[in-house]
Amino acid sequence: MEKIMHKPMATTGLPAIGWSRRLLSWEFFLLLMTAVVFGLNSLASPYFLDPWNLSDATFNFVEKAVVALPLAMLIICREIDLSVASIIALASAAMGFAAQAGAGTELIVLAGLGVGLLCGLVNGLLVTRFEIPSIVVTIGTMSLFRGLTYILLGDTVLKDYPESFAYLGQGYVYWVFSFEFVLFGVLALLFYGLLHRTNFGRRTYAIGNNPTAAFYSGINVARHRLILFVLVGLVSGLASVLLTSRLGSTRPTIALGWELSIITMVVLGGVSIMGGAGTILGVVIAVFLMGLVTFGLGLLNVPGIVMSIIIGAMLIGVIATPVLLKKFKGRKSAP
Amino acid sequence: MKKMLQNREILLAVLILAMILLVGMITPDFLLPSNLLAVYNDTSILIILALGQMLVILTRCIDLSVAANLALTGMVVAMLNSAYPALPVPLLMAAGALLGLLLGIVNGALVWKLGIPAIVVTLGTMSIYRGLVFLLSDGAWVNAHEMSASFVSIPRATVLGLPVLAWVSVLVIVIMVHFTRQRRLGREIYAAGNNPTAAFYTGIQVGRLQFVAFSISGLLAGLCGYLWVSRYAVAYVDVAAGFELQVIAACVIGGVSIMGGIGTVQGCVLGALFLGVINNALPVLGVSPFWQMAISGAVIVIAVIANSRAERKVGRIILKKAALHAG
Amino acid sequence: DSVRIGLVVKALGIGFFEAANEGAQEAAKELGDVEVIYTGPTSTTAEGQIEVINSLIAQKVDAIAVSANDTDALVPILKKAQQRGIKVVSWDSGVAPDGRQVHLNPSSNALIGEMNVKLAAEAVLASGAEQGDIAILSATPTSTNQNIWIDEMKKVLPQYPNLNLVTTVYGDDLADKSYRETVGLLKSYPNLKAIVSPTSVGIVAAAQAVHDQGRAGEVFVTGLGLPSELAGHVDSGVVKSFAIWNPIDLGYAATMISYNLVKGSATDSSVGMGRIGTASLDADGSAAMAEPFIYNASNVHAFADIF
Amino acid sequence: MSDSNPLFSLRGVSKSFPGVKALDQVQLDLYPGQVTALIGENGAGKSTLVKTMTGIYQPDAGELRFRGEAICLDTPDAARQLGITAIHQETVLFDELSVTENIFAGHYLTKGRFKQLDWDAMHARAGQILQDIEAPVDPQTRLKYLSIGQRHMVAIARALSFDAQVVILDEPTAALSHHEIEELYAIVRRLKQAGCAIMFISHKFDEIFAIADRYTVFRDGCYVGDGRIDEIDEAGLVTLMVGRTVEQVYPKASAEIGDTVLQVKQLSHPTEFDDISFELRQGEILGFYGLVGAGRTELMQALFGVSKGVQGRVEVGQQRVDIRSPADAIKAGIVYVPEERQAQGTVQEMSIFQNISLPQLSQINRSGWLNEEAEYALADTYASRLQVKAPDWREKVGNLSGGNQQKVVIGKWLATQPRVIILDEPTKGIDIGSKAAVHAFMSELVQEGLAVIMVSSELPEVMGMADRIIIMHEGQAVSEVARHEFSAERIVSAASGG
Ligand SMILES: Nc1ncnc2c1ncn2[C@@H]1O[C@H](COP(=O)(O)OP(=O)(O)OP(=O)(O)O)[C@@H](O)[C@H]1O
Ligand SMILES: Nc1ncnc2c1ncn2[C@@H]1O[C@H](COP(=O)(O)OP(=O)(O)OP(=O)(O)O)[C@@H](O)[C@H]1O
Ligand SMILES: [Mg+2]
Ligand SMILES: [Mg+2]
Repeated sequence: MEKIMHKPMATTGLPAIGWSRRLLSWEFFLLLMTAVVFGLNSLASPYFLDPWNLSDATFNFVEKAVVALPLAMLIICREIDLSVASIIALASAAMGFAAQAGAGTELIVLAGLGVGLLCGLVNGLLVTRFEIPSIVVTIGTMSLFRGLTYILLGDTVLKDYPESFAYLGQGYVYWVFSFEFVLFGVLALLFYGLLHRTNFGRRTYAIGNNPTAAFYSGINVARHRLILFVLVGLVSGLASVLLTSRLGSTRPTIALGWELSIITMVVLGGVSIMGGAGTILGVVIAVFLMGLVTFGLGLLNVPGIVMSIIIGAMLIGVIATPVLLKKFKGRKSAP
Repeated sequence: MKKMLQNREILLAVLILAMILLVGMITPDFLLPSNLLAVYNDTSILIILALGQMLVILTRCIDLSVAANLALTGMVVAMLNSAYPALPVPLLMAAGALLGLLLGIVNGALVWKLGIPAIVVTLGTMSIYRGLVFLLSDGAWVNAHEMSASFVSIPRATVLGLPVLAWVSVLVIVIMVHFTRQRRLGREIYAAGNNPTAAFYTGIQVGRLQFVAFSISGLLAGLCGYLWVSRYAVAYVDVAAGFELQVIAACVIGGVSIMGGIGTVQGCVLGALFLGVINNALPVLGVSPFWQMAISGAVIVIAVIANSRAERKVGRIILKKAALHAG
Repeated sequence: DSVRIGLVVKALGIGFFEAANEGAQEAAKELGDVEVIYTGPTSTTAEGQIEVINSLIAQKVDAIAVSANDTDALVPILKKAQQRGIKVVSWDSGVAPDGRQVHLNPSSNALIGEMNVKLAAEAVLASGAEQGDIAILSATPTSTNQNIWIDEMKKVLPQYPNLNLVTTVYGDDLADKSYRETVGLLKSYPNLKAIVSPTSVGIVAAAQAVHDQGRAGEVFVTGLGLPSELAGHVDSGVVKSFAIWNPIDLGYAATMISYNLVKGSATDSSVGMGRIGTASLDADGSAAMAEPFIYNASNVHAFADIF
Repeated sequence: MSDSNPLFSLRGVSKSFPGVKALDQVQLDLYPGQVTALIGENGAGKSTLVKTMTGIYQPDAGELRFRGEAICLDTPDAARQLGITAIHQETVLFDELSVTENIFAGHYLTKGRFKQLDWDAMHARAGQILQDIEAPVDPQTRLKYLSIGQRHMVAIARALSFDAQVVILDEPTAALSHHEIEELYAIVRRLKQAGCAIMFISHKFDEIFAIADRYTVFRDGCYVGDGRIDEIDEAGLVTLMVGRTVEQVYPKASAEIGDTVLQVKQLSHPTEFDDISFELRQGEILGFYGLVGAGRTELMQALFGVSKGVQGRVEVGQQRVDIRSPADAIKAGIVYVPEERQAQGTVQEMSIFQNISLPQLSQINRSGWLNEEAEYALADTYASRLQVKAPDWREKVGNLSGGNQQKVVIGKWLATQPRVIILDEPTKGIDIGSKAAVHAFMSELVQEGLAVIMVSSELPEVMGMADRIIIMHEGQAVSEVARHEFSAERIVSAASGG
């Protein structure tokens, strides 16, 4: 027995927890890619290295990135939400009506957040009460929420937003730092804290790794998942606030098709779609990586659909690389 | 369970009939046999794709790339036809199916050989395939007058009262029934999805079957590429955009379990028909276009809740008296 | 230093806009010192267009000429572009006045509406009836252009007592949905004589559906479409006639207007459009290019090779 | 007898898992027409060997010979081609498929040129086999409607459906009643006569002496000896198995029996168990014995708040408690060390200290923010006390051996300071060192005033450790015996429904 127990353990300076060690190297890999893309971009376009241009570029992805944060937690917890973009639309409609009714900015924001939260609650209840796989539930609510938006809005445009509302999606806090971007930074820190520094985060990993064992350890798994769905809904509501303010108007097609690019960000960030693994840092880096790739290609006027080929290939390539490396290594070390 | 499952499918069939009758009460013409055939014909492509998707879901995977696959093969076939109008249509169909198969093989190989989760793989290939349509066509359309007469007319030619398009789907259904019941490979797909460990113990290679399922799904998507393009007599980048979700919804409504191992051809076909009838009835009923999406969303949610009841694990039954009840 | 103009379309891969690009390139060649950057999002969304416009702003182009997916949602970003000294023109599908300096309508909206009704009336006559039902197959319920034109059509309709507009349906610019909606129309309204589709995806799908339902000759499809996409359906007789303005001219004119704005050779009331002439601007900066042109069996093939 | 050549033999076979060397240079010979019993304590590596012999695991080293020729079993299919078939310890079958299909999965019968599946033939053949082994099961029912015992019969039928040369039975009798066991013996004899080589794994000596011709003994993953069964007796086997005398194995220490802590009244579940009442006192070890599938685990899970639809009354320290979830149970002072360690007991990807602190994160980190030092200190207290062997409490639980994982689970619960601890098969599949440690620890616990419920399918273990035994059969508590009345015959016969 002794000889088994005292096998040499790889105890590095890093916390000796297997998964975090693996993920740290993943993040390093992502960071490296981001640096390479940054370098290539600055070589390829003279317009790239301009603070204002970089700042403008962030508008293209921060709203999605904001949703990616709670969605990462949900996916770590072995669930998924495909309805986020539809929640954004429905929340935007609610804000539009609030604005039309003469509500002030605070109230409008509240309406958006409230509807987002409610949508998250609906998803969460359907998943936890009826024990239906979330991918199926949210395929349904994806149509349902956007459908409701169509019913509510029809072909009208809601655009009576007060002046002060515009700040949220268009204003700057300091120099080139937009309100949206700063908010994303703050949220990233908050979610980093929530996932990596609190009981709640620890439970999220525990459930994602082994829901049964987590349940047997006295964790209320259903409630935890419900809370995460609500959180995703709420933050989608927030993203809706930002997006609506940036566009200055609401239509039912708002944020159409965003769900897949948000999930792509999360997966690219090293969050395992099977649950249990992933970090906020990884997601944040992936967000910037994707943002830089699309902005860089945009400066070269590469059509968006070609970019999507590149993003798709990047997604598969990045996930496949560690697997391939392992295979290759395994082959080399074999006699 | 057998009884219950049949019940569920019968329930679905009854629901579809009720829906048809209801629509018929408002618009009697809807009940004409010719119209019902037309509705079936209109649903054919969805049925074919849903059957391919079912196999993939049975093995605990998902294929998000079917619609993009369809768009790409459709574009290739249409471009081939407009460049070489002399090529016989059956050859083009075969080419489409073959290309679709190839695209499915790419998905399957990534899942099997690299063990990347199917949802990640097909999320990626979905963008890639769709992007390739653009690169290939340079964004241009292939229009009706650029297609040869036979290319456009074959799927609509009526044989024994039914358009060829519908016949193709009937053929696919028959083959799939045979495949899932009478072929070793088909049965092994169920086994692999139901319990991968047990499957491995019995010498069934789960990864290989996932590969097979993806390949078949790809092949059928390729076949549909031609059918779609010729039916609507136009090919462009956005063909069937977002259709993958309808396909998955058809499976889910038809009782295919997203957890794998459960699902039947008849259920899947009924699920597709359910959506098909709704899609065809709403315009006829003059339901406000703004309501249509919410209605189909609500239908999916309700169907899924109903299925979750039927699918609930029975667990072991230790007590004799309880066993009698369940039996 | 050449003038760089970003030509932003609703989405890449639409024949109409490809043709507009041809016109823009023609203008660029004619002017000599112009570089046209032809770009657009993957699908017809405002968010996608904003992303594209963002990168044009970053490249410090001199002008942006955009056919908008959303009248209002583009306003903030286009305002920003203007603040950075970029001239903004909207064409085809407009942007609210705040977001642009000039809007170039392909034609006057009233004229387009009237034209569509006139075509429908011709179609009804062609079917051999004195009067009959007509229906509209539009794009999405939120398409700005289509909604304006449909409104204009409804204004003109009372002058045509023999036309009875039964309904408006939406095919979302998806071939399959438009097809299904058309089939629905044919089923629900047996007396239908004409379907008017003021959108190029819809008109093609509707024509195909009418043909497949064996109703060619009874029901005619008309509206706005491209000769290249409709030539086949004119041949098959489902489409008698349809209209469209010349997209090449439209792209050409938009480029010319952008150039003139950059060069400062435009006034508040008029701006030059090169070979097409001079556009006169109304109070909020809108201009109309030309009357829509009608295509039928006699001329469709000649144009099918062009756009 | 051993003059004939072995049909299947292994030499120097080793197999390691992360943290465990399950097989270390073992050897084994199976002869045609003979039954070889493979004997060893829990965790000795028997099932691992079975999986190595059937192509499920690939050995790290060593040689497999079939009819004298070296073979490589790289897939389960390769083993089947040679006629090597096994009934595994855990019945790995397909819930959603029919009995027939469970029997024929992987080697379907086909007909015609196009190899269409021949369901009629398969149903008929399945019915035939099931009838032969006197298992009254309709071949067309879905497996999920069968009881554990019936499932085992299906697994046996599956093994018999092959043209088998080598048949391996890994604890096939654990879930079977007396009658069914007799049937099994008859089958084994028939196979013997047909010239098959049979390997039989069991913990029950009466069975081994009744049916085996030869024996092979493993201890801790090592081969320790083999020979003819008629040349050894039970004591000799036990000595080989455990390497010491029997008396030392169960360190039962007497503890003061105090007040009643847990009272269960008429607990019932719609399908799993019925009308169970018992009480448990401080300092007492209450054993639950029964065949596999008797419903003990279900009962314990009900007490722990896992199952739904349970009726009845539970009192902890005279107070009625309403247990609807594990969280309620933990609050009431009842904790449960599950049978399925990997699936239910531990979060394998997390560290030791994170596993130990998991049930009481909110108590340790009251603010909601993690305080890893406090968690680590808590884990240190219990993991040290239980002598978990790991370089650091930051080690991933998945990297530990089974026994140490079990200690982590126990430590996790002790840290919550419970009143009642339920141990479900606490020594299943763990090495002998850990096993003794767990037993010693149980004694310590009761001496400290805890009340212990121990579910076990090992008769010596329950008899060695328990103060009282409740015997379950088909979801009912059929008998209760106090320590001074313990008799193996009585307990076994009650468990088999006699
Ligand atoms: N898949 C696995 N991963 C890690 N360790 C394993 C695995 N399978 C078995 N082990 C370990 O290998 C050792 C031998 O296990 P095995 O199941 O072969 O024992 P056994 O002799 O069959 O015991 P039992 O009598 O309880 O069935 C044990 O320590 C067990 O925990
Ligand atoms: N649905 C199932 N299908 C097959 N086996 C199962 C199922 N559920 C549980 N088992 C297995 O059946 C065995 C016994 O079931 P149960 O817990 O009801 O009886 P028990 O009396 O506790 O038996 P034991 O504790 O000896 O396993 C367990 O090993 C468990 O893993
Ligand atoms: Mg074993
Ligand atoms: Mg048990």
